[in-house]
Amino acid sequence: MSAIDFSTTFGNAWFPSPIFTASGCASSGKELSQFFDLKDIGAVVTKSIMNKERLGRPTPRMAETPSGMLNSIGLQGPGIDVFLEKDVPWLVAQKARIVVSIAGETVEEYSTLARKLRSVAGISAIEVNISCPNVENRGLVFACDPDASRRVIDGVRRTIGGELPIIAKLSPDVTDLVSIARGVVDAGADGLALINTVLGMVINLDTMRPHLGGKTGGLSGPAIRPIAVRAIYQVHAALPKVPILGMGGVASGRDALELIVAGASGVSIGTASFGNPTAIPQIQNELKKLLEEKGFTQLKDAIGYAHREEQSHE
Amino acid sequence: MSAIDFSTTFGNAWFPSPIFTASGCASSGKELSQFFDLKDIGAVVTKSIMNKERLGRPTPRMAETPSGMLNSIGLQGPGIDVFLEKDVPWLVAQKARIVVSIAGETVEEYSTLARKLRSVAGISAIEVNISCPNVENRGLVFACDPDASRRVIDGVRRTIGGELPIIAKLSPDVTDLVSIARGVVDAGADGLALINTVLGMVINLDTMRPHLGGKTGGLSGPAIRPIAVRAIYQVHAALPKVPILGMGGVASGRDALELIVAGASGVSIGTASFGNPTAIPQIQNELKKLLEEKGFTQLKDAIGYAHREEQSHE
Amino acid sequence: MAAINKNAAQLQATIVGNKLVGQYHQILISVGDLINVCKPGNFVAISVGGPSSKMVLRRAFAISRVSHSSSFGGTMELIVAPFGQGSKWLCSLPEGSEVDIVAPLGTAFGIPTEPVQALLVGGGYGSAPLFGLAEVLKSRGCRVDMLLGASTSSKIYAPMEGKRSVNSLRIYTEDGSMGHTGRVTEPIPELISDLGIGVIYSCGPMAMLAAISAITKDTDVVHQCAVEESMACGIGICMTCVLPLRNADNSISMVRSCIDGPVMDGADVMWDLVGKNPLVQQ
Amino acid sequence: MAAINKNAAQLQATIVGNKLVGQYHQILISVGDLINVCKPGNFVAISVGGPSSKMVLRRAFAISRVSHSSSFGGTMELIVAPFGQGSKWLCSLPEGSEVDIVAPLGTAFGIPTEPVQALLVGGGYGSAPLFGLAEVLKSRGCRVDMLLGASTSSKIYAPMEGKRSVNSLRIYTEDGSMGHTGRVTEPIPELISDLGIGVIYSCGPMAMLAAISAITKDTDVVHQCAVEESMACGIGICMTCVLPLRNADNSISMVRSCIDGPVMDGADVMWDLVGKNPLVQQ
Ligand SMILES: Cc1cc2nc3c(=O)[nH]c(=O)nc-3n(C[C@H](O)[C@H](O)[C@H](O)COP(=O)(O)OP(=O)(O)OC[C@H]3O[C@@H](n4cnc5c(N)ncnc54)[C@H](O)[C@@H]3O)c2cc1C
Ligand SMILES: Cc1cc2nc3c(=O)[nH]c(=O)nc-3n(C[C@H](O)[C@H](O)[C@H](O)COP(=O)(O)OP(=O)(O)OC[C@H]3O[C@@H](n4cnc5c(N)ncnc54)[C@H](O)[C@@H]3O)c2cc1C
Ligand SMILES: Cc1cc2nc3c(=O)[nH]c(=O)nc-3n(C[C@H](O)[C@H](O)[C@H](O)COP(=O)(O)O)c2cc1C
Ligand SMILES: Cc1cc2nc3c(=O)[nH]c(=O)nc-3n(C[C@H](O)[C@H](O)[C@H](O)COP(=O)(O)O)c2cc1C
Ligand code: FES
Ligand code: FES
Repeated sequence: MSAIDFSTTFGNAWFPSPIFTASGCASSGKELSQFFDLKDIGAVVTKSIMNKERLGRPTPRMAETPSGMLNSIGLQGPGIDVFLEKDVPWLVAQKARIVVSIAGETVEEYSTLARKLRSVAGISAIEVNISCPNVENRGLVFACDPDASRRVIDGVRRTIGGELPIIAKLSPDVTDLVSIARGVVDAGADGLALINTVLGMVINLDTMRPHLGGKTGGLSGPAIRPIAVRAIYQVHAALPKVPILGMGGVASGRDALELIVAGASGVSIGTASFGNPTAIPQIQNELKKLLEEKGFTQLKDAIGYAHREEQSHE
Repeated sequence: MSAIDFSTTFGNAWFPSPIFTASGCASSGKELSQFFDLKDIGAVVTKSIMNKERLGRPTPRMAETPSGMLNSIGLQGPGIDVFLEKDVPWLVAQKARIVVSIAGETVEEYSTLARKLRSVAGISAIEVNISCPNVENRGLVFACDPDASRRVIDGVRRTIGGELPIIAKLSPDVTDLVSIARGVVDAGADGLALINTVLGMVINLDTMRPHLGGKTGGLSGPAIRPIAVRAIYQVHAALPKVPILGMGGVASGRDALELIVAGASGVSIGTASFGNPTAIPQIQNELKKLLEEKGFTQLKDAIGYAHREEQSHE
Repeated sequence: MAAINKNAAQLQATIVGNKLVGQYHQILISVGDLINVCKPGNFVAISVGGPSSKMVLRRAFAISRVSHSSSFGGTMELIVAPFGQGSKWLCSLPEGSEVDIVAPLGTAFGIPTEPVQALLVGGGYGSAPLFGLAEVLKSRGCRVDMLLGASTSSKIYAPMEGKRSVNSLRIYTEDGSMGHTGRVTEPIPELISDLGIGVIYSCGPMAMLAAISAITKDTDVVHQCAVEESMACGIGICMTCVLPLRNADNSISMVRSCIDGPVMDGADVMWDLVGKNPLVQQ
Repeated sequence: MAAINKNAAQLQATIVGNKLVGQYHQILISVGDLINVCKPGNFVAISVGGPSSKMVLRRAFAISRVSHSSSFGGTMELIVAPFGQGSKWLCSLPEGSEVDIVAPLGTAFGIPTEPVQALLVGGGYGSAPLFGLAEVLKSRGCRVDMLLGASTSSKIYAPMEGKRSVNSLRIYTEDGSMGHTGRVTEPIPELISDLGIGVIYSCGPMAMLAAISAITKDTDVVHQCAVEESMACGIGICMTCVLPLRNADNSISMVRSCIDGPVMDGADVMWDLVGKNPLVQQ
């Protein structure tokens, strides 16, 4: 295609492109593969998987909001065993890079999941979702508590050993994101995923009650992009060496570049795929063109550029 | 106009309508008075005023975002003395209800402001803005710290005495909004204003640097409405007796009603006035019509309705 | 579990007709050869609001029928109720406008291999896909009777041409402004025995589908219904559109109505669990 | 401090013309009697994107000129560069479209009470309001010379009719594709002395305005410039559009360019502080 070096890395994992799917917005890849070839994008980040099968939250599970949407899926999924048996081999056969997202209700569940993943071939990295807002008890959002999030990552790190990179996915719904980020990095995370959805609610004025079956849901889409850019910028400023998988409202190459210059080493595309099944390859092409137009010869030079400029100007 | 009782109260302050301006989105009312009569709306909440004159943050101070905008005004204003001399008498002459918003850099500055306001005639309530994100140091956002926010409100309460209702304006950018709300209510707040803007950033891809002069800014507009509804719902569930002045992305009577049934006793209109100078009277009319259509005879019955329904169903 | 409709494709298509029929818009879209893979029951997902839209999700519409015209080539017809901001935008488009569509999506009505007595039940715009289905059933030698219901006459969609492909058509409105007064489900038990109905095809509000399932329960009548759950993606990647289905072992699966549906076997759907927490009853 | 333009009104207005002129769209809006209160320098704020728009803010455009036509009544003309999503949307509107406008807003160019030698300097679409201004100045007996500049010829806006109202017109393009090669500010010092210029009226990019202020500094030439700061509200309620002005006592005020401007005295603006933290230098 072009001369630009579009590759990126998270820990020891290498990806030919910085554009990934977002967990929960691509299932396990099969459906999107009808619209483009999964091996042509950076990686497939699979829907967060738990140890056991889970039916998720009641419907309605979504509400459209201005330039965004709320979802309250509640981590529906078949459980790790079925997932490893059916989805991973299929993805491997597609020659896709695979990032497996895991979620647990307890620190132990995360470790159990890590143990089951340890020896699976074909996985590039693990995304540890400690920030799903669609759980019954907000106390279960580990990423809202510095201590709990550290313990989850610590458990996963010990179980998995040093090989597989761990990317900890954080919530923006906290007072001090940087300290949570610092905590999970100290506990062994190789990278950070920013941001999970923002807790929100819509009231249905016909029923005069919360619209979602789960009452609250997670806000995603372009509406939250400024929050994502801010979170990435803040965390990259504090921890410039830790790679960030950025996400939140990216719907064009321009948007992806915004997250990258704020400090993201890779960009996940979530809600945009719902509105446009070919969003991911389109964004990837637009980003590549934009980088070239701006004279970059490698993606790596653009990562965190907004910070570097600043240093030279002030 | 109509038979519905549209009035609302915050502490001992009575307002003929629940629709207010939002602080910082109506200056001191003069400009909007060219488009409608200020006495016809619930109240004018004035731009947060500090003790001394303040020039604010460098330009650019705004960036449009999907269904929203970022601002980084940084509390530009003439200082309380000029404000009391020029703006308050003018508003009193208009027969407008006045809610004065105050902001300080220290706990003491808030008390000083309260002291200057104590004996001013014509003021219905004080909104204490402890949540402006446009300050140099996030440590200065009192509402991010339960202890600091309590101390500010405590100081204002002691200074002002028991007469003037105090509405504490909180930030959604916290891990545990309910505990902050509880703290300021314990310290003497009669009501709560929810929500101030959400911290965000936009990168300008021409300069490859943060677009705003102040780098970060506050996100407002319909994009954040689901966050506002959630915040109001959560806090009303925990503190059902504390009146809430709701705000965040309201642009229609339908939106205002959403905040009201979530638990707001009044609704401030901010960003919508920028896009439409007659937004406030329009929203007020739409809300009144909607309430009538739904068979309400008084606004008060609609406040927090989404919670009441819930109790009867579960 | 099903996979996404293997014929699904994304294309920029031109609206070649937009006509008001009662309270609905009959919208004709030129889609070329795609008509050859569209089956009764499939739906189309359309981007709404144009380039500066605040609406981030597509809207799903049943494909009412497809045909080939000499001037426009293959066309697909939709029956759209101008309900909220997305459907109103679509209904406001003048002929010649371009829309971004993904189609065909979802499962199709199963066509019996041998002639049977079929009853088609449509609620509101739910009748849209039934006329195309009726044609196919007729061509397979089935007897086709149709019941259409709505709250009021302007919400009954029953085009002239469509009526030709059914043996009988009875209309019910709740306000009595057209046809019989009452609910469309009322005559079903009697019709089943009178006509010896083997299969009911239904499309309409969820409550109507549930009511029909209750009627066909413990009978031999097959009930194929096209459900309508809120969908964020329409292609199986978001898990918002799920419905609780009873598995053979009595356990529950939450299946995606966009790829395992919209056409489902009404007997499998656990109607009383829709919108409830499935865990609670497990 | 100024107050909002007392003539400002909000109305639904119809676009009655939309013509491509070079890289710009010349947009004609029917506004009725409102033309009687629009002055050269005033601007209009327009809602963009339609009912399902994700753009929450109006866009400001200089009123290029107003006139009365027999078919449309009072009309206002804008010169719009299709730049980002809002202006592109406006430029895409067909004649007959309705737009929500607020006008007239802001300050106007001051008209000298006695005839003076006036130099009008426009950059890009900044020339738009200058032709209307030229007419007024001519009618007051002023000599009017005009300089227009842009990066390239298609960005020069200089309509035929407009040229009639100026005594001389010189064009500068940076790429030399039209008129002289170079910046429009280069000939100004010489023109000031050659023509005995008493007042410069300018409209264009901030850098151009700043350069002219630097030229007129320490001279008797008055510099009235129309600034262009990002505006969220356009009516004085948001404080986003401020510029640092030097007060008589040398202190700084951050004044709203939407109501204390867009036309300001170039000598008051502290150009080197624009976009800086005003506190730092206080
Ligand atoms: C499989 C399927 C087939 C459909 N077929 C038709 C059809 O033939 N004709 C027709 O007029 N409509 C049909 N609908 C409903 C249609 O997709 C839109 O949801 C409806 O037009 C309302 O969208 P809106 O933008 O006008 O309303 P909005 O209020 O803006 O919708 C907001 C969100 O809620 C969802 N929503 C609102 N109402 C419904 C509903 N009844 N069902 C599902 N989601 C809803 C929308 O999809 C959207 O995401 C179908 C829906 C599905 C899932
Ligand atoms: C007083 C005034 C007069 C103006 N007169 C004209 C005119 O006669 N012709 C014309 O083509 N444009 C004019 N502009 C610029 C115009 O308002 C729009 O900003 C410009 O068209 C870009 O908007 P957009 O929606 O296309 O771009 P977007 O990128 O979508 O704009 C995003 C936001 O940035 C702001 N913005 C972007 N560029 C500018 C700019 N150059 N100046 C101020 N704000 C900007 C927009 O207003 C908007 O809020 C004027 C601006 C002001 C303040
Ligand atoms: C329907 C839906 C389901 C999601 N499920 C998950 C999930 O299982 N695990 C996870 O880490 N994030 C999940 N997310 C969050 C996304 O991965 C992403 O962080 C967020 O949506 C912001 O990106 P976007 O604006 O591009 O969608 C989900 C988001 C949506 C909209
Ligand atoms: C330009 C601007 C200035 C603001 N200034 C203040 C302020 O001075 N004090 C304050 O408490 N809130 C301020 N706010 C926040 C608003 O009062 C309101 O809480 C927020 O914008 C959400 O409401 P909205 O979406 O209706 O604008 C400001 C908001 C904007 C957009
Ligand atoms: S609508 Fe997304 S999975 Fe069905
Ligand atoms: S644009 Fe809002 S004050 Fe000038």
